[in-house]
Amino acid sequence: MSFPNPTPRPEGELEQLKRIWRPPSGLGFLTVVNNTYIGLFYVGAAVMFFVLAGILALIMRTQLAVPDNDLVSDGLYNQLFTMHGTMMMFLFAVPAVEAMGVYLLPNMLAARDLPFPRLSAFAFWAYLIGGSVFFLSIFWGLAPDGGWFMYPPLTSIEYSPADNADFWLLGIGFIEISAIAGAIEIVCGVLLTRAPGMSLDKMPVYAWAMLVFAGMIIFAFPAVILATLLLELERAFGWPFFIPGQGGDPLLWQHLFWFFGHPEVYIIFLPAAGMVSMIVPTIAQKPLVGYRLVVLAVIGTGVLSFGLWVHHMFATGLPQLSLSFFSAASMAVAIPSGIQIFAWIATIASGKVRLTTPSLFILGFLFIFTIGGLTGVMVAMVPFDWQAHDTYFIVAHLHYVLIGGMVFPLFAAFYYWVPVASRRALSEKVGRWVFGLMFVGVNVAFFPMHITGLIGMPRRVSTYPADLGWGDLNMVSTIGAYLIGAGVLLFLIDVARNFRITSADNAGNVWNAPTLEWLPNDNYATRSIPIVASRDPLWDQPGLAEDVEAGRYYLPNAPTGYRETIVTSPVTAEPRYIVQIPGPGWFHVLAAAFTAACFLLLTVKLVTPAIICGVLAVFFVLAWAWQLDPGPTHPPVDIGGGLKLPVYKTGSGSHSWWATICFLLVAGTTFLCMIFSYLFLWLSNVGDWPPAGTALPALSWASGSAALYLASALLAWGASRTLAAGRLWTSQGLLLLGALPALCGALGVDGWGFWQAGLRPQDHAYGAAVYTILCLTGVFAFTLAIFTPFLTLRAAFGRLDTARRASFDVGLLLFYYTAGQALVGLLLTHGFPRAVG
Amino acid sequence: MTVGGALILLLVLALTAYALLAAPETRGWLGSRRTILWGGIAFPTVTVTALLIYGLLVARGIVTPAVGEDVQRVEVVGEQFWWRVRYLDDDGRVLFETANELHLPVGRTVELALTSADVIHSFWVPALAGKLDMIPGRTNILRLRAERAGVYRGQCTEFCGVQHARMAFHAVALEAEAYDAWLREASGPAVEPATSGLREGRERFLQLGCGACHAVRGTGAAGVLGPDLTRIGSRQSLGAGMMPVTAENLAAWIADSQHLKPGNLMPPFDMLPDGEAQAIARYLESLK
Amino acid sequence: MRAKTWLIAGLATAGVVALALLGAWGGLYNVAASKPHLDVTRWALHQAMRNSVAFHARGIVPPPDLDEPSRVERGVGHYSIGCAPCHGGPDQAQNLVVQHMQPAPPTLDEAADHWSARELFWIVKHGVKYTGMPAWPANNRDDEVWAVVAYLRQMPASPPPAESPSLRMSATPESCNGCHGPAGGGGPHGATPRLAGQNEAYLARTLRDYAQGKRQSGIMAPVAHALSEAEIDRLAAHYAVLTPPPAIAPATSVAAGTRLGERLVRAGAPESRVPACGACHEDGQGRAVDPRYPRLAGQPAPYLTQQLRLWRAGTRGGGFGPVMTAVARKLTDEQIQALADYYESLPR
Amino acid sequence: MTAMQGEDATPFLRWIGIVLPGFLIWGAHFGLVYGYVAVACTLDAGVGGTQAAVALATLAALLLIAGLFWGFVIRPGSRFNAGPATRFSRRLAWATALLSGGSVLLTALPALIFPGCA
Repeated sequence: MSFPNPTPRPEGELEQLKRIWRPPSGLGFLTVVNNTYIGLFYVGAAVMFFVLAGILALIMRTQLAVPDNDLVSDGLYNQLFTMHGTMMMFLFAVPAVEAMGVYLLPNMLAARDLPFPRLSAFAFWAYLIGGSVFFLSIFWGLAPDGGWFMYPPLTSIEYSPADNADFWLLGIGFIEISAIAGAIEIVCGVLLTRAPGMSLDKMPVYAWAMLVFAGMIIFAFPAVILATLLLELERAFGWPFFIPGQGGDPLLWQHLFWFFGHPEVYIIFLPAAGMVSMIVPTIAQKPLVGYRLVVLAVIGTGVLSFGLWVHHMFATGLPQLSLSFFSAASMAVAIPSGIQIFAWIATIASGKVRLTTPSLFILGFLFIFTIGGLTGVMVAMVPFDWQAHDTYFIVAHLHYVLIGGMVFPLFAAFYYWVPVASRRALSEKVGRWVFGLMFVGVNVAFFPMHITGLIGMPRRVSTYPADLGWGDLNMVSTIGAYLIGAGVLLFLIDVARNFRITSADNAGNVWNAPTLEWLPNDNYATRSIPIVASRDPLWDQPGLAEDVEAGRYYLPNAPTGYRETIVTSPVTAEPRYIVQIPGPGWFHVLAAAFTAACFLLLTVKLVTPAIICGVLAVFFVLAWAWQLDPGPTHPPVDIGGGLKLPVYKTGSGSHSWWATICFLLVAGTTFLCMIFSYLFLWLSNVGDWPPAGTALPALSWASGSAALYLASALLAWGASRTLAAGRLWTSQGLLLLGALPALCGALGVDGWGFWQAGLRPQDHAYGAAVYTILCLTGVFAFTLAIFTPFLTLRAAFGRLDTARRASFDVGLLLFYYTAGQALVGLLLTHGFPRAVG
Repeated sequence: MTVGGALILLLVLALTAYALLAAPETRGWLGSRRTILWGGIAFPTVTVTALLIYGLLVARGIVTPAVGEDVQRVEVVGEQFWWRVRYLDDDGRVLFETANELHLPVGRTVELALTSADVIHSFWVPALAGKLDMIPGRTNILRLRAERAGVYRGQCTEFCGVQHARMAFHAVALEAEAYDAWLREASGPAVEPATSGLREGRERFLQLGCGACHAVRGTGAAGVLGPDLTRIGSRQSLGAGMMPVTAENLAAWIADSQHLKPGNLMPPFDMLPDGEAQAIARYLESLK
Repeated sequence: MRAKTWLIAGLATAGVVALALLGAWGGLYNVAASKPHLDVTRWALHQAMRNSVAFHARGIVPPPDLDEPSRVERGVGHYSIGCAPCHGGPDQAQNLVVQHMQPAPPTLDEAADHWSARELFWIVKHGVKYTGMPAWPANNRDDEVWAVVAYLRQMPASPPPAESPSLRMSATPESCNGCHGPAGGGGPHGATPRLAGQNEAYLARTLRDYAQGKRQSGIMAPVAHALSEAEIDRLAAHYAVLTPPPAIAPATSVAAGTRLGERLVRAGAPESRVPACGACHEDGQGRAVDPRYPRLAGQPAPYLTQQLRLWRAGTRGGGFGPVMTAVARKLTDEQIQALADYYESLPR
Repeated sequence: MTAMQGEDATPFLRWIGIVLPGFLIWGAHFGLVYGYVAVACTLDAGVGGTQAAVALATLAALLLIAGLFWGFVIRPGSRFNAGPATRFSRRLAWATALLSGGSVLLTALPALIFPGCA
């Protein structure tokens, strides 16, 4: 076999690699961006929140152990269960799987790091700071107490006048932003930084799962972001989206929340299933049976799970036919899950499984998750759900699904992958105890709840009367909960005893696993980046580890002298260019801290300090962005095998373009959800839309505004053309003095049209919806009002020219998108009422 | 369905155990794509489709109203944290109002119009029917039918605030004759106090302004904010399912319901001198 | 060398501190009030006080209708008994004994020229340490503090009403009438409740609530605190039998509001969970009121609005306080005004 | 030096175009029938036509899925067929077509049993 770099590597090359990728020391360690460190911190923080939320659960279980207990007050109990659910979902489950992705993906794809390491560091810090303060709110009695689902009107200002609900809305809204940042990172990482040769059909199932996971975040989270925005607008400014007397509808929240909330379950499950699909072949020492079908199942689950949201709303009195569509979709999604389960069984059958701790957790997962899946099919049946809904049966079901489907695979993954990150593996002996306690605990805690629910115990009750006979079952559940707690405690002890973080001398490929994360690695990841020819390269390509370590493959060095990795094409994984990756820095850390501070200060209504923090956050984001887009600093470099790659790329092949497109998909989905909300509110006010006494502005306002939006897009296009033609300052003039004023003017004309027609957002849900649509465009106009002068500044400092235009292209896409979104908005707000009225 | 689920679980477990433990030669057939095609695709497709059709048929049976049946119509309004119950005549006019208790005739369909005065609640009598949400601004229709006489417990199943756990009620199913008798009694005014002590209790009740929130038909107390008390002495429970209706419990409730059920809307009357709350409580307890 | 410098500086500082402590602790400092402060000391202390007040008073927002007559009227009453003894007043020379305080309390004729409204508010509410100026006796009655400020801004242009020279803390009806009007019939601007014809049980309990701190007021609490049980009963009995003056005729401009008030009194506002006031108080149709409840008919609107606002804010305690707090919580400003206007217009 | 020209996003979008349209059509069909029922039941109109409307939408969705797959995946001269459609992608495309077609049918099933807006 001929290698790209067959000759021995020169002296000093390895030292250079080490130096470039070394994390800073001392206080500067806070600025570290290497995925191996950020990923571990991220996992660690997620486990911390898991433990904290688990402690809250133990307090609840203690309260419920006996009837008529008064260990905690009703009010505190409500905070406890709200925080338990919220933290497990938003502070543990999603961040944990995202964190595992940040840690594992680059190694698994043989990239040196993710393409935007500072973005994942930003996501981590924002999450850690925001999440910690959010948790601490319970010590001030300020923790949210409206349930993790936060249904208005209970969470509206009238029934929750204190700041508790705002902690949820702003705190969680903020953590969602962090999750989306991570998702964009993962999409770009999986699609663009795979090892050469790792075409889509050779990609590890885990990478598929993470790709679908990230895609689902991009399409699901906007719904809940919009929902939190609407509820906060209602609470803070009285825009009545959910108040029935003023044209609002409490069910709008439920649609938006569950349009996020159901995919959320699969967002949590898919990465875990992806891990299982990695671990099962290793423990069986055979390739995964039915790779293609599993990939199909992963994609299929991702898509079909968007058609299930109403199955959380079967008891809301929607038409039976509407409910049935969702019942059908809920059944359909069982098929992809069946595919995966039988693929794992088949793989196990094809090999010989050793009962190590990871295997035990996998088997425990199969058992628990299957029960959860079967009860899931049961509650997907509408008549059954009318009985089971909002009872302990559901509590049992969802814990079987989430603990079985996510926690057990995660623990399997911990035991399985720790040797990559640690000098020592975790203890097999202790691991069996951990598994035993958790497995028995889960079943003792949650199985009786099926019965407790079926005999009538509702969820979310702080206590229950003695004469109903629910006491014994609850006591059993409480004992089970403590068993789980003991298992987790034992795990933490095991981690403390055996986990020794390392970048170089890790425990190695102890399981004889087939994928690339088991290659010898260091802070720079693998010494050289292999060419992949199979799905299980370490099994099918003998000697791969030695050859990689000897630098015989691509990019065994750092030819530009910076951190860099190979960008490959998304489908076939052919090397395209070398991307220079930013290293450690303070700006993203400060940006995260001030963004978190801004949101949290807003929560407690300290508006002035919040604005100051917000301005500082924007400043640090810009300072961070200033250092990005390095331009073609270096002539094309030879990475081996005569392959000369450029070190910079713009246009639709570049990683910044992909990231921007992902971001615009988030924005577009948010806007689509707003269109849905507008139409939904119309449906609640049929015949009164706009409400009596409200006039629509004359069409001339709409046409004037539309003309200006079009002009702004055209001027931006002109700016791009002139920049390509080398006329930098003409281009800047067109953008800053043409496109931007046109955009802001268009927005102003549109908004003023409604305002002078007498429409006010506080009067009726109609006005609130119209102005929110305007605001969603306003957010982009505001962003561009900051970003366009920023581009001009770059141009003035020689950081923007005909060749170095990646940041310009980002601005250009934003202009196009904003104009497009605004035009759709115009059509809706001016056209729809005329069409129906 | 549960049995079916258990069978499927056993099947999966048996296959897993077989895959794990059987000799490599015998289990080899399982380790192929065929397993996925049959077990993971064909089998779920068939069972799920069958189950869906079955579920839809069951649901159709529940939601389709029986044509031409003489139904009793009742409006139930969820409030933080109790139930307002209004019996309606055939034209939808309110006959009378009561609280935290639903009487229904055995063998006859009762059509409940469910709505809410504040936040979202959910109406559920496990023994009689599935649950249905009570959503402000909407009215949901639930049809109930008790086949046997008896008292059935119900409870709010949508989290509705601090006292969600203590928002229960009772559905009392009566045979046709008993039901008609109850309906006649319940729609009339409250009983007159029989003794001077009870008359004194009524006097205190009215003078202290209890009628600002509560109604006792026939006395001038016509408040609409709190539960109607016209026949509170005959009810199954006090405080929406919390405790039996006795004079002691009523007195304790009057003196400090915020201690018994924090967050309900009734202010405490702990400033009343000894005996006064008891007098009112005895009067209320006599309202049967 | 450097270490030595530090050492010397440290020892010197320690020595100065020790001397200062010795001076104060050892009794060397003379605290006699007979000797005035040195001029420079007085200037420094005064500046420090001024700056402290200015600093702490920032962000206090006066009510928009600060100079409203009924508010001034309430301030007058308290000034006469609470402030004038030390500060003197427009018609009352400063007490000679007080003038020997150190520092001596200033006269307040020109207080409003030297201090802004929010600074006056801060001083009246919090007092000034080391000067003898006390803090306001009730910590949640900013409305009373503003009343005093409102009056201070009028001084000396509008002197207290004619009765004021007789105002002394005493257990005679004359003393009460200083604020509550001739024969307990209320002041000209409706700042205070009319006592004449009020329920005896209610009057006696209210005075006891003030005296025991169950109901907070910097104005009434000191008065009630000085009364004996017998005096309380005597005063209550005295006012209960007086004939109240005729109802204050409703102005035509508030007639619409009065109709809203009538509706609230008879039926409440069930949609916003406001019960009918008339279930406990007068309902305009001759309902007899429980003697422990106050009679509201004919009470001045400014007084009633003020009380309802206190109830709504949750700072008005006393007898049936929890009940009324629960009732008033949901009232809007418009409803409060309408109720007050309606009750004012009702004949006793 | 000018920006490097190289492979842009087109091949991946084409790949998406082969693998995902079945699901996208399922999504469109789902949204359509759900939206139709929601609007029709709120407006109290067109209840009788529900079955026909759902049937029509289902037929259209199935035809569209079949048509797209014939055009993009099976038809020998298809531009997509020549592109990144390896054996893997083509098989995946087949499977998604079947899964989404089945899901469309399952979604339509309730309309057979519930004629209206009960």
